[in-house]
Amino acid sequence: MNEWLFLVPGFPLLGALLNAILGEHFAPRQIGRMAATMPFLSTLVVFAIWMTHGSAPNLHDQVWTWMAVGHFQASIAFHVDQVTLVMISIAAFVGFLIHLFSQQYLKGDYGERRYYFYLNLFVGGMLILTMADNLLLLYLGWETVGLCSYALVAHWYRKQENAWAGRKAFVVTRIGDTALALAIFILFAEYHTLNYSPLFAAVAASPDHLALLIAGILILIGAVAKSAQFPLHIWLPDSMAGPSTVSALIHAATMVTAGVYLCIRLYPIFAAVPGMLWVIGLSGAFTAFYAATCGIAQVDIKRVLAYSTISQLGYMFLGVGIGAPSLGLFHLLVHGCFKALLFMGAGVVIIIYKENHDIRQMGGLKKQQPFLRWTFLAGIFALAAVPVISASFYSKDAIIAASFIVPGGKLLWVLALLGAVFTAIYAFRLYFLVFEGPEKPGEPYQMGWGMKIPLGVLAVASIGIGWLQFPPGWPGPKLWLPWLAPELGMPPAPAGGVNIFLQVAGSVATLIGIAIAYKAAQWEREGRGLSRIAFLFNAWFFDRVFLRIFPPIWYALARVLDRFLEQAGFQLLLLGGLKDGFGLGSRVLESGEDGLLSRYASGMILGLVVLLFIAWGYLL
Amino acid sequence: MTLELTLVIAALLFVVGVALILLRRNLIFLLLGIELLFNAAMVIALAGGARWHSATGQVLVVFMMALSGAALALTLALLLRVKHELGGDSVDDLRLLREEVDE
Amino acid sequence: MAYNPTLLPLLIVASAALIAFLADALTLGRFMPWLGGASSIAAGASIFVEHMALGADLYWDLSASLLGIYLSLAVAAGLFFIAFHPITRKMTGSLVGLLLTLLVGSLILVSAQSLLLLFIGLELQVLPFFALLAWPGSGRAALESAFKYALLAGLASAQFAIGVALIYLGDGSLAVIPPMGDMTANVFGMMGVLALLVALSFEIAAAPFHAWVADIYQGAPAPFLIFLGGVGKVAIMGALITLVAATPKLEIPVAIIAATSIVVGNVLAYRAGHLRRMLGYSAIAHAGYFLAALAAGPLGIIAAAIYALVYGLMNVGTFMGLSALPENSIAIPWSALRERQPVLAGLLGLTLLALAGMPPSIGFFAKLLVIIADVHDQAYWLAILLALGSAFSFAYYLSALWKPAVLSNPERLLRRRSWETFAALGIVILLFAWLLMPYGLS
Amino acid sequence: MILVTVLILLPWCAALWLSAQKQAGQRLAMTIALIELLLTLILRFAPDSMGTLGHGLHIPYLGGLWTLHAGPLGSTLALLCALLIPVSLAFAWRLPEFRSLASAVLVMAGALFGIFYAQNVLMFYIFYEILALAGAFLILRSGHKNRAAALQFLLYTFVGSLLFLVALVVVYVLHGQQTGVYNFSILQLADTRISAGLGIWLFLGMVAGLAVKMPLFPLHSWAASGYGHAAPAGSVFLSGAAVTAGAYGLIHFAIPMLPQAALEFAPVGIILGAIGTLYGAFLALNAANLRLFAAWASVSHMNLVALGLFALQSQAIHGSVFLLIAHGVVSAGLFGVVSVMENRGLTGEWAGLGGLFRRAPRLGAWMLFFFLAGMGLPGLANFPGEFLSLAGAFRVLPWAAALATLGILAGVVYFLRAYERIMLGPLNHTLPETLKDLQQGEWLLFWVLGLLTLWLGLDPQVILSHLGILLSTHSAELIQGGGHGV
Repeated sequence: MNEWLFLVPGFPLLGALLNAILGEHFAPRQIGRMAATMPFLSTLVVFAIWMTHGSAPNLHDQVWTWMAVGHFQASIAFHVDQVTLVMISIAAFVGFLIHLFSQQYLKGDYGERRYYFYLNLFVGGMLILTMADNLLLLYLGWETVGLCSYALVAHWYRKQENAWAGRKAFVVTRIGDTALALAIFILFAEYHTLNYSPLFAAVAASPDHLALLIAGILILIGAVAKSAQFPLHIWLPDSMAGPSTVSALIHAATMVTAGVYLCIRLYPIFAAVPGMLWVIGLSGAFTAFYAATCGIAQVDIKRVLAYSTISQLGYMFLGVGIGAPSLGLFHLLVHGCFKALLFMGAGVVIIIYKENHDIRQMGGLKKQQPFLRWTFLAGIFALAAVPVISASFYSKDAIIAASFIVPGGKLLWVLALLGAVFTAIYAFRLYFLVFEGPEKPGEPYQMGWGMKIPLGVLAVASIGIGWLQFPPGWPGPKLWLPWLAPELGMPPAPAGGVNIFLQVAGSVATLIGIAIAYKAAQWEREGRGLSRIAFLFNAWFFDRVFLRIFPPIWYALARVLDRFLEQAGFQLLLLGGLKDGFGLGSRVLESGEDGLLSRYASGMILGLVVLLFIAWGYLL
Repeated sequence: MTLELTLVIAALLFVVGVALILLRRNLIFLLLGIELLFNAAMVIALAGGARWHSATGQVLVVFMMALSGAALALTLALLLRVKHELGGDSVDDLRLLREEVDE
Repeated sequence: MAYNPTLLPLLIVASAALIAFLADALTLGRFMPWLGGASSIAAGASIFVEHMALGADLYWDLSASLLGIYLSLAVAAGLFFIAFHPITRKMTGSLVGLLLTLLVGSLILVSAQSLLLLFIGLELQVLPFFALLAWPGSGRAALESAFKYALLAGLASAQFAIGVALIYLGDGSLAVIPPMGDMTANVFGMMGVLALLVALSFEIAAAPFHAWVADIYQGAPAPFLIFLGGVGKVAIMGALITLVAATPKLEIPVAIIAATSIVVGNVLAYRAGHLRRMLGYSAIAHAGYFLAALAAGPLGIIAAAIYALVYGLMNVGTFMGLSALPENSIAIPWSALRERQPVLAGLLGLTLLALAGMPPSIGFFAKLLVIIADVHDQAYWLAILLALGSAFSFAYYLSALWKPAVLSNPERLLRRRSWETFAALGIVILLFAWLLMPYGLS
Repeated sequence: MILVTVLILLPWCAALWLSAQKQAGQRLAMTIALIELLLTLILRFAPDSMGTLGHGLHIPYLGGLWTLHAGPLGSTLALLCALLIPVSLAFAWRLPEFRSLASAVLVMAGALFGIFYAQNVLMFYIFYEILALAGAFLILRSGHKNRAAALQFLLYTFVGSLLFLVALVVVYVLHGQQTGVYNFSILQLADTRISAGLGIWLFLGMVAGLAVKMPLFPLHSWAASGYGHAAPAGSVFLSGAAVTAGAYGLIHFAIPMLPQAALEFAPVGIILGAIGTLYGAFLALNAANLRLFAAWASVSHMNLVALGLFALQSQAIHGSVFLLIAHGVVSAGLFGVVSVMENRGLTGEWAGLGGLFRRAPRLGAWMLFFFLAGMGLPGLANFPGEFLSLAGAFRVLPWAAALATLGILAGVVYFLRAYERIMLGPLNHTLPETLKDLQQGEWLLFWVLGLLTLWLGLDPQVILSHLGILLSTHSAELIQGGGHGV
């Protein structure tokens, strides 16, 4: 099985290449179908891996040496273990569903071929990122997905703000990439290798705390930028300008989770530095709380989901931070399913309401679109972590519970719990506003089977997938943690009375949130809802502050450097000065050339006298 | 004693010659200045001859006379043409070749 | 002075000069350039034959014979070249005679070992130009340049005379290398040598004494500038070589003059609008490079000799090119020149590049030799100054190449079939003569 | 031996023949270019072509002036230059001044091949100066035909290279005095014992001469006016191939001659390279038009090459050479895009551009491709070079390399801002109606450059493994001692 690993990223990349070369000679529909088959084939290969090596995957495929100079050696090599298997399953399967969904969603749109090219390239990049066995190949995947997110967000490029949103996404994520690159350099300088296993062995053998601390912080910055965590989250709400299928794939299931994957993959590096994990946990918890508060005041359907993604990712970081990466991974899996579902649902809702994103002008859609309503409701249940019947009750509440008993985890638990309440509020507020209440009929829209299958599958998943791992003390299958234990170790599990108290607290928080949401939806319909709180609506004004500080400084620096250093400094002073200096010199000397004979003679005599003087002074 | 005296005379001749060249505006006087310089050289040569009691000093003087005469003759011929064609014999008439500083 | 083999070249050329002067009376003027050319080639051959011969007062050592052969060949080439030039239609006999006396003077200057001979050589070499520069048929500017040159040359020879007299006063002998010690042993000798240095520096237009050169280059007719720049100046450089070889103490003043010349020459040439004036100013800079070589001890002497030779060649090439242009041309009309005289245009372009020191040409190798000599003598600052000067010289040489001047009527450009051969020969020399250079070194 | 001589002299004769003709000799120039490419391929991959190919023109005191030596680095860079000749000629195909541009490019090509195969430092210097003169001629004769820019380019290079000459002569004289052998061949000059103080001055002279060509930070202002005023097709060759001469000179001649001084200069070189990278990035952001934008982007990349080169660390120097080659291809792409746009009548001023993607999607796609390559996207040509240079330099001077790593971020900012101003957003009304997309010829050309960029990005070993030991054994031991490690 080892040598077939390259097929997993290979198929989507092949699709992209074919699209690039032959794209112009085929109709967009044929391109769309060809593009959709590629992730399907990858999913088949992944399924085959599950079947053959499901229990303890440890596959390795060395394709070719990428760079080898002196003792440093980085190669294009893929490695699949439990964590990677989960990630590639999500990327491939959800990727395929999105491809299927976009067949109808984007039919007849301008630049359809370009869309499928970048979608295929994205899936390929994501698979490379997750299957890479060294940091350099991870960085390749990292940047490819960044590029695809830029291109897909700016898909409808004819409007300036879409192009600007795409650029903003790429620039902000690139800040993280620079930090990640610096971390790679530090690790390279310290340990001379970038392959995971030798790197972790070397780190364990001789942990140089200062270097690892700086590297850890830089990796965290990289992850924070990619996964849109506070404070580098400002690009995610704006990148809703792209098609909803893009948001479903990139800003829900795959790319934004790359940051979490990075932290899980480089867990030994974080573990080697005392206190580093707690920092990750804090950043996760605070982001969860912060994004949830912003979510409740949004009016654009996709922005609500964008802030919800930021918040849910916060929980995953919290999971990794409290020493429970397997729980974080579990929530990543669950979140991938229901968030993709919600974004696709939102996409259909937007089409129904003729590109109008404002949820206050929507209502009562349940009669017109029953199928959409039930699948969307399943997603909302999972998002709000409704006790027992939703998947994220098993994953998110487990993380919240585990955070309580970790040393110094009380603060994290409080933030996480508040976040859970707010999550429930914005989830059900969204549902009530869009589907319940007085009916505002939109365009009749018939979803083909290409759309219904993904929604159906993901709805089932967002309900059922949680049963993989029942909370401690409950009867029922506990497969997830033991399966991941050999690689990520067992997470801290609360026991006895504390356990029950935490589970009840989690459920009660969700129920309170749902009640508040019902009232919030009514206020919103009467016009005095939560959206009028400007502080929350503008996400604590972070975006505006960031945009007013950094870009202007950057452009001003460019202008200053250009005008003062280059034009004034080099051109004027240095070259101009030289030129004028020579000009002046020659003008002075020219005055001695005005044709007057006696002045020439005086030049000679003066020369003789000066020479005699020098000779007299020097020689005698 | 006589050596220093002759040198003083030569120096005087030299200074007068230089003064003539630098200060006078008429070309004739420039030529006169050069002639004086030559004379200074001849005086020094004679002093040398006297000092070393050898005739080469005089030989040197004779050569200098011949050559300076030849040079001056030609310059005077040119001076004639300059007076005829450039219309004047003062230094200011020779301003045709100059650096156009104003451009 | 009984007959002595070292005098042979002088005799050949002097006799040819006398014949040439008489020829005008016998209306045989048209053949005189060929006779003159043949005689100077014969003189060159004779120098080559008695290579390293020590005469009573003439000593054909390595640099002297090297320069002597070059001078005679250059005069021969000059004569053959101007044979076709319209300016030589009147009194060709006496013109050739004058040029041959110029050659005699130069040969004496190069090989003389006695001060008196140097003085005579200097006069013989300077006087013909009084007449040549204002040759009948050239304009008023030529006359003015001739007079200026005459007067200032007179002043220089006066100083030279004072120098000779002082040295004689100092050590009683007229020999360049006196029997006991060197000329600068006593105060008079020192002052005399300095006066000599000043006079000769004036002749090659070194810095403090450079004022005259631009006017003369601007006014004088181009064919005769071939001889002034290519032959006269090189002879004076030969004299300077013998002078500095004999008195090592001169190296500091020479270095000072060299540095000032390089700076003054480049600065002046930078803004010179008129092409000929720019060439004049750049001659100052080249005098500076030559003196920089001279100031670098024994190896410097050889480098200086080679630099003088190369500089002469480049000058001959440049002014051959310019003599095809109408007299008052401010810049080179490249397009017209390229149609009517393609090979000559090539030569002119190449010589400008060689003067600037573009690598494949001998100009570069000559400068390289000078730098090697300076570095060998630990005079790093001079080497760096020379490097910067020649780097900067590209600015004005190439602007002469790039500034296209439009010629009103191309007919005024002189067209001569035979000049093509001269130009081709010149290009070959400029590009490949450096192959022979190191053998000159050994 | 004959092969290399033909390789050097053929373009010069062709240039001479071209300038003599009246009509523009496109076909002739292209055939010569392709022959050159073929010759370099043979020389690069022929089995026995490595090592000293032959001696010639032996001159007593100056050593053999035509001794040719095909080292791995030299022949690889020659291959790059040979590739760029047909590319730049193809881009200049329909320019009115094709003839003078082609002859300038051919002369430069001959000089470059001379540089890469020279074994005698004086021969290297002579070809280096001819290259500079031909470059100035190219700037003068193409594009805006701006004399000031050509003169500035010329003076920068000549003042620098003459300082290099003086330093070279000092080493030559010291070597002669120590061993009695007066010769300019690099093998002899490599092990002259030079005192540290003098060594530093000499190395500064050499750096002044060579680093001017690859515009190291303080000596860079010729690049903006030079590339800005030359025709973009000319700048393809000027910024792609001509800059390799400086870097090659440093690696092959300057560092082996003065290893100790190179070691002491390393931190200064890294700092200058880092500043230059950021400086170029910022100025590209503020560029007034497309040409200046591409020029400053090229300056920024070349300073990164300088950073890697001066770090004297095995990964860094391999990385810098690879980035040099990658930069050749990518800047050919960048300037190619600029020249294609100018062929279509666009002035390159920002006001006249915007929303071009709707009219010319192919051009838009390729422009994005080369902008991404310029940004150092992994998987494209620049990334391996940038990574190795920065990683290696990081081990020598961490904070300076970190400063240069900001260049990755700065790269995105200015490239994407330019891309958005040109391609995205609403269609600019001033765009000419007849704006056609890429035609067959240009489309093929971009495909060639694109595939090469992709191949170099994904499989850099094809060059990295053949570069051989860049730090000559002699200087490597010395530098080993300097704690840079392999």
